[in-house]
Amino acid sequence: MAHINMLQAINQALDVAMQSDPKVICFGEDVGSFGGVFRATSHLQEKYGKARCFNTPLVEQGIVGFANGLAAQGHKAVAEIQFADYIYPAFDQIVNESAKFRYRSGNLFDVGGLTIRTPYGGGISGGHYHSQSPEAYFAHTPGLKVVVPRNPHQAKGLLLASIRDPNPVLFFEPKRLYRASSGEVPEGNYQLPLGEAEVVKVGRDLTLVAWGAQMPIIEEAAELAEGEGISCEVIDLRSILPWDRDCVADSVFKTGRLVISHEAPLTGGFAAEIAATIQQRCFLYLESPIARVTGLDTPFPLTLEKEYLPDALKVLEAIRASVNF
Amino acid sequence: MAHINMLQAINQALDVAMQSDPKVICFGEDVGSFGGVFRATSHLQEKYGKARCFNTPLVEQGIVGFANGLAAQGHKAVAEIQFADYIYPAFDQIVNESAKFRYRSGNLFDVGGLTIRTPYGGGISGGHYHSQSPEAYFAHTPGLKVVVPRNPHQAKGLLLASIRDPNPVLFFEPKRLYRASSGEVPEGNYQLPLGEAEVVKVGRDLTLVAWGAQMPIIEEAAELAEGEGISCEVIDLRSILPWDRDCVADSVFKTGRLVISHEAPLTGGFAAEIAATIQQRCFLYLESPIARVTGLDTPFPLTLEKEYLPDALKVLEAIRASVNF
Amino acid sequence: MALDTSTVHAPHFMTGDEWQIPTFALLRQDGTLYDGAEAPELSQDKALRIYRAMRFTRVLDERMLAAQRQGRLSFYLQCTGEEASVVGATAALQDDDMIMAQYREQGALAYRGFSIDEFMNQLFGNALDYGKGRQMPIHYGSAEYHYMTISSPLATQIPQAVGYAYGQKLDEEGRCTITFFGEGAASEGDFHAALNMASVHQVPVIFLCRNNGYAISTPTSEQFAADGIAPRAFGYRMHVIRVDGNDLLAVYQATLAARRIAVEHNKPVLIEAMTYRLAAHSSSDDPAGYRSQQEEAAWREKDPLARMRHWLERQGWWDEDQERQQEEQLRGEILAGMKRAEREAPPPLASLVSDVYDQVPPALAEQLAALEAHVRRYPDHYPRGAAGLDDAATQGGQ
Amino acid sequence: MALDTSTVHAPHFMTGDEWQIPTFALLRQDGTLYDGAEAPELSQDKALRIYRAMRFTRVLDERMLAAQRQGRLSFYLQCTGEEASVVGATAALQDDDMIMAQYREQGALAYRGFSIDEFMNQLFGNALDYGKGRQMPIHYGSAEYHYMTISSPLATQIPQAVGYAYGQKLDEEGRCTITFFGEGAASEGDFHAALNMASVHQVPVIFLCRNNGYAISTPTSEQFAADGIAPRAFGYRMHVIRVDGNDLLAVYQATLAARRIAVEHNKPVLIEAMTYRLAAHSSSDDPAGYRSQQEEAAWREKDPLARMRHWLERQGWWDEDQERQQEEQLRGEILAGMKRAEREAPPPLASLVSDVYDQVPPALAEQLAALEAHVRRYPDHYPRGAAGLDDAATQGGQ
Ligand SMILES: Cc1ncc(C[n+]2csc(CCOP(=O)(O)OP(=O)(O)O)c2C)c(N)n1
Ligand SMILES: Cc1ncc(C[n+]2csc(CCOP(=O)(O)OP(=O)(O)O)c2C)c(N)n1
Ligand SMILES: [Mg+2]
Ligand SMILES: [Mg+2]
Repeated sequence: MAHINMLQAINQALDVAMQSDPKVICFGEDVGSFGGVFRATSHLQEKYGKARCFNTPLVEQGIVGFANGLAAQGHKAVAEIQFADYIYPAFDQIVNESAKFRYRSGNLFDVGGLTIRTPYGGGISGGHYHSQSPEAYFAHTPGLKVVVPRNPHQAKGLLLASIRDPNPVLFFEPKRLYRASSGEVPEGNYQLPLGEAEVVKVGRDLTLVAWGAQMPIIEEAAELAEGEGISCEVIDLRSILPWDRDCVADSVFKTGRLVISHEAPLTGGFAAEIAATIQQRCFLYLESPIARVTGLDTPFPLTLEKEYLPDALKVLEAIRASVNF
Repeated sequence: MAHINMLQAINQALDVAMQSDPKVICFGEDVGSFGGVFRATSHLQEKYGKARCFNTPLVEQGIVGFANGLAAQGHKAVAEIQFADYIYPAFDQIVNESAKFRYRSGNLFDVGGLTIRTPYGGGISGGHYHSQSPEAYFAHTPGLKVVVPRNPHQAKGLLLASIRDPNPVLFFEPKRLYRASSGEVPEGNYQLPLGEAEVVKVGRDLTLVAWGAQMPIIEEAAELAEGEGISCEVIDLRSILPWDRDCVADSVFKTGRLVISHEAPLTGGFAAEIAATIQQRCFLYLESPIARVTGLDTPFPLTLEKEYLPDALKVLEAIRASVNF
Repeated sequence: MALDTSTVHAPHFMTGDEWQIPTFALLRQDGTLYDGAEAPELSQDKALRIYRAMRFTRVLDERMLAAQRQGRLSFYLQCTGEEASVVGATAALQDDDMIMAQYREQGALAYRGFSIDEFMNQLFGNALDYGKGRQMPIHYGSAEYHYMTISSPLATQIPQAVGYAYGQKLDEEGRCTITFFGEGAASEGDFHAALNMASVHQVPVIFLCRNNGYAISTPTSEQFAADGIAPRAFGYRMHVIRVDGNDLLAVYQATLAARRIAVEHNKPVLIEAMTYRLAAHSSSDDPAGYRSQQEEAAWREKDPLARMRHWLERQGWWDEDQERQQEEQLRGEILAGMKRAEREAPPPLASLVSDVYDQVPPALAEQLAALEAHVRRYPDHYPRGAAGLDDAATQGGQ
Repeated sequence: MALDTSTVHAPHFMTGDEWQIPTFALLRQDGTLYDGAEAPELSQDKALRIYRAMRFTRVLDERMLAAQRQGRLSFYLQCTGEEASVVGATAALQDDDMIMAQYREQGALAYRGFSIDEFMNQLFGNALDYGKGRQMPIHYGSAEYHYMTISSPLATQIPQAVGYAYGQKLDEEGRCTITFFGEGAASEGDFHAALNMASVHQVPVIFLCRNNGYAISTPTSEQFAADGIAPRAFGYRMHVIRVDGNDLLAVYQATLAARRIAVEHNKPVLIEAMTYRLAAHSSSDDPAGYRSQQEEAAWREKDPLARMRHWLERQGWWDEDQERQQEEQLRGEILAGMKRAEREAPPPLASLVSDVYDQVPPALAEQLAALEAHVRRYPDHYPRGAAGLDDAATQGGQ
């Protein structure tokens, strides 16, 4: 165990993956000798050579296209997209290709070896092109897995699982937490399960659901609520696709109330899917409407990003409103 | 008034738009002298010249990039994407550019003159690359308008409104209905409002919501239900973004039950947003869970597309289940 | 950084018009070689294997278009006119080199030995189709024959081929990848990405562009302003050759040489095969709306099959009789295969949800269960689905 | 269709290495012209306007980087080293030609007259920023100066410039568009789309690639294998010129000529300006990790400002004194402007929801109302938001 931050944990995961499997290849813009603009791939080229860790030209559609082919050939392609805001030029390669590769070939071919890592989210004065949370676009795409870690321990275990999972995985890294989040992380190799949520805090009165960078926010809100005598159950979804409906539903059966939070705009965000599913599964148990605390239906701003972001106070208000419904 | 099909209505709308405003320019793959693979742009090059209606090279990101620039310059750019399944290479130009153009410049510049037309939907033996319904991806993108017509009259009036609307509009054309749907359409110029749903049939017991190609399906289901003594209110959303929350909520206040249907996969489809919003607005009025009748969480199939599609029987089952909840 | 190249002091603009890219050709239409041309080494066996694949492709195209016209098939798309480009290139490869094609390259599969039943099962989307009836006709794929399953979105396979070839390079087994695409698809951003990455990362990939004059209705004059696709290679410092795509010997020889450059030097190569789409774009298209019969007729004079046959005849390897027999035999086999495929059951209902992931996730399994229950309730309404229920056999089908 | 070009009968591969693209240069570092070079016509006034814009850009960069280091600014990005490429090209245009830049082209705005306050309001994202504090520093835009608001996603502006120029062509007012981009951005699919469409649709657009050696840490050797960006023009049969990007006179003259080709013949032109990013990529970057001090030093010797100043001095239009005075003046004005901008209020809370559409849709107005209520409840928690409430003035601010 060592106390490290999330970037170090990600770097360790890549190191372990490359060490344990010569088929693992890491690439993307500036990920080579420089180690990536956030330094997540530091020293990997040094250790494993230029053939296994390298810079690509500046073309996201090419990076993912190349990664699809490399994965289809039998390698484990770990591609970095420098910011999630820049993943859209690769949207076709991801949504029409990665997601449908196995299905369309009747399992003759697959790109299960593909993992796309990308930093997402706001709170770093990044304006609308260094702050986006595009997970919902991909969550509407059967064939993909979508994973978001909340801290270093999760990041390492989930990234290792993503790289080794026999399906294409989008791994969204909460960049606000890259250095801000640190904790004890086991050395060496371990994995955490994909598709399983985690109950981070057991509670009685209301269920709080989020993922990634929004986890510290809802944990803080839960604490504030605790001070007002409201006991919140806090769930980290961890996987957006497939997502753990049973875990959330079981919690809501118990609490009867649900608040979901994400940074992405409200309309069509993934909280909509959770709300739609849970209102159906838990209809007779719900004591108040399911609430969503999210970004506004606008692009991501800059000067007023604090106002824009769904913070603990906004979540707290939603908790109160739900309890007092 | 003339009795025409949807393709003819769309062709008329483009003709009227080009006739009434010399700034309107139509282009895309094969839309020039050939008139488009579905013939929606027939005769436009003949009438308005090659400068105003032309073929582009085969590059969707270029088509929309070009259209963004042309619209920013002050023209009304009407771009065709040959199939909605092929809109993803243009995803970055649409989601990062068209949608944010006005906002990011503080209204110094805008691409309000942009309209993207594209045929969508299944039921034509198209397999997974000629059948997709990608509207939900765009509905999660503030700054865009998303419009879907259900018949020739709607298509002409909504397309004219879309071209003239001072915001970028995605206009999804239900290709299964291109020739299958016909009806009386006024000659000449008229518009239908964007952002407003239409109550197509008044009912008492349950609200049915859909758009575009799914409208005939839910209308048929409503009729079947009528035979069983269930009175359905049928709503055509027409605009997915912004969508008419008041119209749907008002209906559900009255009926207490809601079934939504679309062809796209369930998870993260736009029905999720409607369900999430309505369960909140109508919480105390709902007598049964909001139901979604949609495509499966898979790519679109071919041989078994009839089984895959959310048809009237499936909607009817959902109606029954809702009423008997 | 090019500042060390020569410096000039007057502003001169270049356009590349300065240099013509010639077309490599060996065979005249009558089957004789051009003066100074030398035929590549080609055994009689191999030549006849090639010719059989070309002829098979032609006959398949004719029969299946007819079947489409009769309503037996929802869709079809012909290779007609481009058989030399496709089969010639494939024959120059090792049989386990990877092929990542666009959709008009059934000749490549035919050459490698994909059987009539395999073709037919895909075309009819039945239970035996490797693709489980999920894709439109002509979206073939074969792991055995190293032929990546076709994907409709254009040009996506081009950067994928670069990644695939990069993997082959790492594996050091001397294999390469060829990717076929049309001159229209070469307008996509993925094309640029692929060529640039291939030359930067030095991968053994052959880019074979079938410049057949049209992208559906769009002529090359509205697709690009340059002299074809070949000059794009200069932008990536990539080896390039333009070849007469209706000349099987030239395509074969050019691809042989390209493969050597690719595999021995890990350098990508671009081949532009000048040819013509003799048929409509697909069974949904009618070219009468956008091109002249004269143009078509002129190209029919350059038919690659006739040209190859004339050469074979001059070699003394083929004659009128063999030709007639082969054609009849192929026609008969194809018709019989078609009937077999039509009689096959549709894929089982459960195939709707398999292969989305390696395992069916619980939520999707629930969706299938609900659908099965629904189909059981209304079996007459979903005859295919009912036939494909798990217990359909015991029910005696539907 | 190129079948009518010459035919050859042996398989010869080309790579383009056959042809070198020379670099057009006029000015030596000491301010003398190369032998045989002729300076473009340039009045003293215009030359000094150009030089002032270059100097302004340099001083702005220095001051704002310092401000960023002091924590007064969240981010900054310098043009340093590339002023001749940017200002030279801009000066060759009409002042109402459209500019669609990448992000490193503040020199173009400076040349056109964008004021210090206008720069500062954007950099500090205050209420006076045209962009309403929505984008990161350096994302300038100006309708008055025909400078499209910068967008971070790379290369998206390149096809947009083609569409913009197409509109200008239709308007027949003799205007054109220039789009600037880095050699890294030229790897994007949008670049290929843009160049091809421009040459097919014959639009008056100038593509100016600043080949400055790096895309963040990635050197050109890992960005492309070819001799720079220029040879890509051959793939589109487009006019192209390579120019010494640190040579103001050469860039100016090349762009003048390019503009003539674009506007008079509706033909696009590609200019590759060979230059060097003397500074870090941005304030977030440290180039020590990926390039040598020697390399930087060698390029500092080629400083475009010094070169231009030497020329001006030789013309007798400029001297040491003027230089010092101008620098001091600019520094003072910039510091004063920075202070003014820092004191401005943030944009009002309502600016969070305006301009998403031409009108605020009802659902979004509701979201704003809820946010306003929330900010009123916790004004201390949201000082900026509270300051920007409608009634903030009457409340006496926050
Ligand atoms: C991304 C994408 N855009 C559009 C289409 C529709 N489409 C199918 S084939 C075709 C023309 C392709 O022309 P070309 O690449 O020259 O190949 P050819 O048909 O001539 O063999 C088009 C536009 C598509 N399949 N994919
Ligand atoms: C689509 C996209 N991908 C990645 C980035 C991140 N990024 C910003 S600048 C940059 C390098 C650009 O290099 P170049 O085009 O050469 O311009 P220069 O910075 O050298 O002026 C990168 C990778 C981005 N902004 N947009
Ligand atoms: Mg073609
Ligand atoms: Mg650069």
